[in-house]
Amino acid sequence: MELTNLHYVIPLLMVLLSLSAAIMIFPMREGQTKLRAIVNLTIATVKVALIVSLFPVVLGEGLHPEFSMSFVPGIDLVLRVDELALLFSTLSSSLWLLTTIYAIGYLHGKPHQSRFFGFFSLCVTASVGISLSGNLVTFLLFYEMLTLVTYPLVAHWGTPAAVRAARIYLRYTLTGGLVLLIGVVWLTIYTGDVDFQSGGAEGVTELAEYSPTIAIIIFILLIGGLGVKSALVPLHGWLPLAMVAPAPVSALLHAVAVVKAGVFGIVRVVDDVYGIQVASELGLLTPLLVIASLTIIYGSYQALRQLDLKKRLAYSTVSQVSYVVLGLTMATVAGTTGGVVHLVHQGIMKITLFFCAGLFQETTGVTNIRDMRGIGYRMPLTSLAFTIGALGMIGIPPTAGFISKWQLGIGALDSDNTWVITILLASSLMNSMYFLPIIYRMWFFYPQIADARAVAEPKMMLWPALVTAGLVVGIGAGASIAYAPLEIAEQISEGVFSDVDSP
Amino acid sequence: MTLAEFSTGALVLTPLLSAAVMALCTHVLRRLLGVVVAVLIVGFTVPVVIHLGSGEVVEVDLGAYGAPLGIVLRADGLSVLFIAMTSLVGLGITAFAAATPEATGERIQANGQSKTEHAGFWPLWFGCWAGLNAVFVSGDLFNTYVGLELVGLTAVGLVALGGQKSWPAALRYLFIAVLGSLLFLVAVGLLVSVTGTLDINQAAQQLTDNPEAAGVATVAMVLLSIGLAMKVALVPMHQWLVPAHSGAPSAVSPILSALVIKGALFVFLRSWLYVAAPAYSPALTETSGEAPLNVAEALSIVAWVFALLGLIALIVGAIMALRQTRLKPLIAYSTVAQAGYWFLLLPVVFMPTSASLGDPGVTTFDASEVIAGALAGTVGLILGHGLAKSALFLTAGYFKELYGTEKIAALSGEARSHPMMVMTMGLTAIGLAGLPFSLSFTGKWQLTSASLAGGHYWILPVIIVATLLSAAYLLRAFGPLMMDNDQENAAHPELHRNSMPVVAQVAPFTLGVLTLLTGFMGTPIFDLLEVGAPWS
Amino acid sequence: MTTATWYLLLGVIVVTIGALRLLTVQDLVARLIALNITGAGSLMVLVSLAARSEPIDPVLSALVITGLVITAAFTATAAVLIRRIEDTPDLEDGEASS
Amino acid sequence: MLIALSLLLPALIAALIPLAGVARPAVRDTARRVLAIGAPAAILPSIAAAIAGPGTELDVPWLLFGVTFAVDTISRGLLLIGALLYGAALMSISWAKLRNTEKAFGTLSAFLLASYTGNIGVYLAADTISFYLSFAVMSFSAVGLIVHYRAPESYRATAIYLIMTVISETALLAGLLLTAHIGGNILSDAPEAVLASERTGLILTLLLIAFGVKAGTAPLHVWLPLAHPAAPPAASAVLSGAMVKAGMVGFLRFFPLQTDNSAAGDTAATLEIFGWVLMILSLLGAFAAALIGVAQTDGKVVLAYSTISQMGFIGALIAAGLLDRTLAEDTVDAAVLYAVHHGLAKGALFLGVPVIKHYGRGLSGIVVTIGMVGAGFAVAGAPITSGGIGKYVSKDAVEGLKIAGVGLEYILPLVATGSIVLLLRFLWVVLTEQRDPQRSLDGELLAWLGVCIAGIVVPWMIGAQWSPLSLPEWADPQTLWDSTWPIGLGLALGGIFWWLSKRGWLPRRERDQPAIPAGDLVAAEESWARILQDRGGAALDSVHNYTGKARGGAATLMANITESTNASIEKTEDNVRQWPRFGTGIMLLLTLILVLSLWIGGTG
Repeated sequence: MELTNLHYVIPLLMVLLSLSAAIMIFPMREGQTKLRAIVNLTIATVKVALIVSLFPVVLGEGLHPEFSMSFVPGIDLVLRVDELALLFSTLSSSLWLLTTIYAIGYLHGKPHQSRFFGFFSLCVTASVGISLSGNLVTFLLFYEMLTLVTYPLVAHWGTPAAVRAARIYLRYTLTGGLVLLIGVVWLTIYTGDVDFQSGGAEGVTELAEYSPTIAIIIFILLIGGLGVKSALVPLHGWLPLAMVAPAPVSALLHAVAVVKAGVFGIVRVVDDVYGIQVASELGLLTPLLVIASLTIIYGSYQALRQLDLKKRLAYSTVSQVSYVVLGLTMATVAGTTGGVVHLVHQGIMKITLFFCAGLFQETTGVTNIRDMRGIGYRMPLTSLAFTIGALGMIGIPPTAGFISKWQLGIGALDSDNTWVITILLASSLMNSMYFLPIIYRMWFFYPQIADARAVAEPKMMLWPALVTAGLVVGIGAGASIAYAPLEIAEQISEGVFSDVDSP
Repeated sequence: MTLAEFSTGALVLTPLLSAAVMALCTHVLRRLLGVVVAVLIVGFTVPVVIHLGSGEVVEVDLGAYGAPLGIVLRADGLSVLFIAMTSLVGLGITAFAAATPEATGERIQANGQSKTEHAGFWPLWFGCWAGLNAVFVSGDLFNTYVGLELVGLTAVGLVALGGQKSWPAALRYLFIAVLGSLLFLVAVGLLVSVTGTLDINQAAQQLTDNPEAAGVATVAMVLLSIGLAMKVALVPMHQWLVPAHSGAPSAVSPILSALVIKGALFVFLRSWLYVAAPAYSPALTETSGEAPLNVAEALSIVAWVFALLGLIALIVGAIMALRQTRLKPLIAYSTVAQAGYWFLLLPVVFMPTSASLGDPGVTTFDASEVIAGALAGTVGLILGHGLAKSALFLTAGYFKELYGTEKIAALSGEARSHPMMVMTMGLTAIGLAGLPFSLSFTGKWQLTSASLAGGHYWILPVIIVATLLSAAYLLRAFGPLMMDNDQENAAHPELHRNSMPVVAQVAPFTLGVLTLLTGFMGTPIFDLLEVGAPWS
Repeated sequence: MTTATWYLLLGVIVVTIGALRLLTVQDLVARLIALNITGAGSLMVLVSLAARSEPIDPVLSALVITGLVITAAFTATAAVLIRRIEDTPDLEDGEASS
Repeated sequence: MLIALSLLLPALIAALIPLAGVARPAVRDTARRVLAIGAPAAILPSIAAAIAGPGTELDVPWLLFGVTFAVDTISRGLLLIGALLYGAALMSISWAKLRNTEKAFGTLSAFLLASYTGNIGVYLAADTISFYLSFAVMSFSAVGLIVHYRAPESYRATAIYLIMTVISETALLAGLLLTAHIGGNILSDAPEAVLASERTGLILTLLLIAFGVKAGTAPLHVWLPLAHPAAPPAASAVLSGAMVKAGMVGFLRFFPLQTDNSAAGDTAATLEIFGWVLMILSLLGAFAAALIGVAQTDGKVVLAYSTISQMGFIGALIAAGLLDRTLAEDTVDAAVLYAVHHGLAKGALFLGVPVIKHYGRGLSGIVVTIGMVGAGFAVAGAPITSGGIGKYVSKDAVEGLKIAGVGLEYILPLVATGSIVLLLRFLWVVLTEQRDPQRSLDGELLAWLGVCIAGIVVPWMIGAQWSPLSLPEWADPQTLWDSTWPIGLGLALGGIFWWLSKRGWLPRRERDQPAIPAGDLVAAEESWARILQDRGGAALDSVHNYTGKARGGAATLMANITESTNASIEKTEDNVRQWPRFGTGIMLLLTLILVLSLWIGGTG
């Protein structure tokens, strides 16, 4: 199969489509709910179709459609669909479709919908851009764009708390973005375009030989910058605060957009800019591994202390997202596979949980874990979805979480850092400690309150949650089906290690 | 005479003539004429840009006397970029002013009532525009001086339109502007006395060929730099700017902040990069081996001093902006801060030396690319500032005209009633803070990478701190607008007037959008700057 | 030391004195006069520079003439403004108010 | 195909019961009723698969990392009794009258079916992934069984069970990862892999924790005596009859009992130490449970301790195999056979608890009493019963191994003594309990009868047909004596106890207050946990307080510094706004720059 012109245009089209949605939605009047929904859903669906159409091209044929234009002399903006981009953009576009449906239900009858969906679409644009970026500069641009367009979403309710959280969010992420910018600029001086290539970008190896110090400083700058969004401890402070955002925004923030963008960036830097070999020769992976481990444990510990459901979920994200970094830094094929596949799995599981948290809050007003007794009787389907998501987080088969955890465990054993496995186990133990009591309370206690009748679960919000919950099981159980995330992740990590003797 | 040459001349003469005509017109006619002429100027810009795009400088010898005696208009890459920015911003401001005549100034009538529409605005504004274009296309230092004076005097007039309260500010501005001009004039005289020519390119060539001129040239550069820095309001010479810019009428503030200071800045850059650098920057003279070392050192000291002042400006301006409670002073201080960026390139231009430059296998830059990159970056920042600042001032003006106030606290919750204006503010905030995809970001990128490639690592913390501070004060202005107060409890400002025309929203919004769209223009800007540059 | 150089020196001194006065005096009219002195001094510098070459540099002479015109223009503008400011009682040197 | 059906059918029904909730109420109730009543049919494919025997396989390459299930000698018998027990349990509950506490009609059936799927999955799993999957499904479904009555004691039991399960699952995951990492992904390779690993000891310990929790190995048994009385009798029957056997299957699958290579050096030493640890824990469990059990006042708790005791017996068999690997082949078979027998007999006893209550009078009462006594003797291992077979083959298998100079074959029969004492206690407790009015023939009675009959037939069949072990010749007096004396001893002990208590020479106790609380160690552990929680919580709180204060202090300090810097800059600004100062500043600057540049330019 040859790449047709269409294939070259698809990356650009993906970005422009989301942008066009924003441009169409912003001028709409508040009342044009239907029109807005149609525009949103049509474009989201078209995008999913577009990206899925690339599956055979990229995975089957190993071709990478790309679009490029000049940014400044010597530096191009490149959009390219490689395996990792495909994986991530599929995740983001499909979860986005679901979140849009959810958000339409969630915002029903609430103000500022045009603004919300406009920025929502911009957020998609940035996210798609991030996933398709073919080099570091392009990535950086979209990454910063994401920072900015998320601000109005976090501040959406306009309460003092929301505006404050949004301000702190900006403070953190802008600083991180600047640090990243500096790293990127610096690296670019030495190597020109830092093109993403499995196993390391051109020129970086030379730089590492020419001046290891500079290479290390740049790496620290890059990871330090990305670490803010990916909420590596101690840069995670904004994340628990940002949960004041509307539920669909939290869902996105945690599952595919901001946090994921950071982690995705770390994957890109470690795998496709420095390359695992160079990074590990520079002695950079072990410190990162330690930080990731600390983050995992600290996040879990903080999650245990929270009684507010969304806060608990937020800290859980802090912990879970670092699994990805953990997987990468173990520098083994299985570990990288586990990390990359967790990128997808965590997204689906966490979005399920946040969907459910939003459902609980919207329909019964429950936000505190203590009030969740017997909620399974009142909102059985939501509770079911929540349970599946939570079991996934703990890593119980056949959910997707198990697949990640198993891969990571094998990766840890393959590497020289077997102690990591205790981190994984401790984390899954802590995960059980903060999720199982919720599930237990949900199903095995009778509701406390007098009016314990079943409540109507809004369909527009319920279905996305059920679909993602189904995906949690589906992707986990069907992990070995062709084109399942696990397979793609394996392909990616084999690419990363193709010119490295696997340790 | 080709179309491009004709247009180059027309860029100066059209606004000048129209200013004269406007002085004789009625109100309505003035506005109409203003819009027509603004569109015309934009129209004249196009052929010049296209001609430059082909890689050739436009040169018009008025009266065919030839340099050094005749008036030579020369539009090279640097000129045309400033012209283009001025045309776009000018059109936006004209549209805004035409739609909201109240924004043009305040005049006390015979009966003691103040009338909020000023006849003086239109001729002054177009006179100013003519002066700016004259500065940009002038091929010699004399016309530059004349242009600067024209800009300065009209700008003083524009500030004074703001009514009683702005007169002291206007006067102060006048003193500074004239003093700056005088310093510039003396510097020009010194240069002419050693080079024997007013023509910029010839002067540069003379300085290169004539090492004895170096001492005088240095003094000239110092005088000229200080004089122009006063007009640009570089810290600590910025005291005139804030009252002038914030006190001016709504339609005038954007002119002052986005355009007027750019005139002086243009001359500053022209003198340093097109006159001094070819003769004295070690990076450019290395090959000819005739670099008068002591002059280079002296100039690099001056360069460092100005960069340091720029750095102080970035911090002081930002902190002062943070402490404002009204939008317009905040924006004015933001200009003070942003001006700092434009001086950071001087040390890079005069000392682009580092270990990495000697290692072509690792880095991708050489010395002239460093200079080109630094200039391109700075120009990107300047143009981005022009677009964003005009849009921001127009937005502030919009609120001021609508509510009679631009107190930040009073505007809380505006995101609900004026989403488009708040969106514009957001866009300009991105543009001013220099975040993707704005032109300022592209500029910052190039400036930073050129500096780093030149071994100037100090630029890293400067850029980080400056960006964060600017984001902080912009957010301070922007954040409250996102508040969603309850409809009943809202301390919503009383309307000063019932409504504003749509154009008054569209004009700033368009400029705001342009701030972002131009972010993708990095390469064309760089390529244009190479046209007629001494190092290319 | 030629005559021209003496004049040059004198011009520099006049500029310096004028500028010093201009920048430090509070009274507006005095300031305007100082500005005029500075202007005159700088024109003197230019004339003396022109006089150093033989024949007299026409370019510099042209500069001086233009400078004179401009000086007249700004003096007029400033005078109008000062007049207005001083006519308005509460604006009497409202410099400190921003 | 058969295996797929065995696993999918119960899973499907288990899923359909809750899913019926989306239908209209009328449809929903009917659907649930039909599904629950039809549920016992879900076991049929398994029985077919067990009969079809080894060679029946299911390979699902797309599931998880690719999973395989297969029937082999270990799983065959267990599969059969598992199916029978679950079938009986499902039958006995689905026909039972709805009590108030069982409003959620079908819930118990659904959990039983889910648990069944996991349970036979554990038996049938042929690779680590499917094993882990099944184990997890089984363990977590069982929560629904234990918590069923929603009474305070069921919450407590469930909490303890959940904690133990999570510990078990975590240890299992670690153990399996370590095993799979070194090539033990297929279960038949697992023992070799464990042996070949550098971390044999660690793996074995982890697996012991993982499976020991399920198999009730001391001291991990604490959940059993709490869970059994809390759960409905049918659930207890499967917990005790089938689920604890899953732990045993784990031992058999992973411990290096039948490996081609023998261990050498350090590994051999590790293996020996581990063998002894397991042996000691098992025997401890076997005897201590009998002692503690006798002191209990609730029949089902007594039965739970009996299960612990019996599992100790099986543990000892396995430990014997580890210690002397020439015996391993026989001990494995013996363990399986013993498990088969114990599962059915114990199931019959548990299912019999409500049966006695409901049918314990009149004609049916006689049948019931005979059945219960028979099952009791079977558990104890009286001659001719299934238990007799189990005991016999076990004793046969361990012949030759000595503990402290005493042959294991002499120690093990004493477990039977303990059992008989326990069972006497059990019978006494249940037979003296209040009995409800008689009910007509229904599923509860039928299910119990079925299990009783199966208990007689199936071990014989399995022993004769599927097991390579030689069965006892009851005509041989030596054999008869061997299996009779422990029973007699037990009966005698029981008699003495009865006599003593009749004379009032034993301390009398309130009925509800056993001398040793059910769950023995757990009470102590709970109080330790509480202390730890209180102390630790206080310590952590103070840490958080401190860091919070430090953070707040630092923030305030930073804010103050920023504020004062900014204020001073603002002040300077205000200052130089005065024209003269402003002008002076500019003059100074101009002079500075001029002088500086001229000086350097001049001297340079």
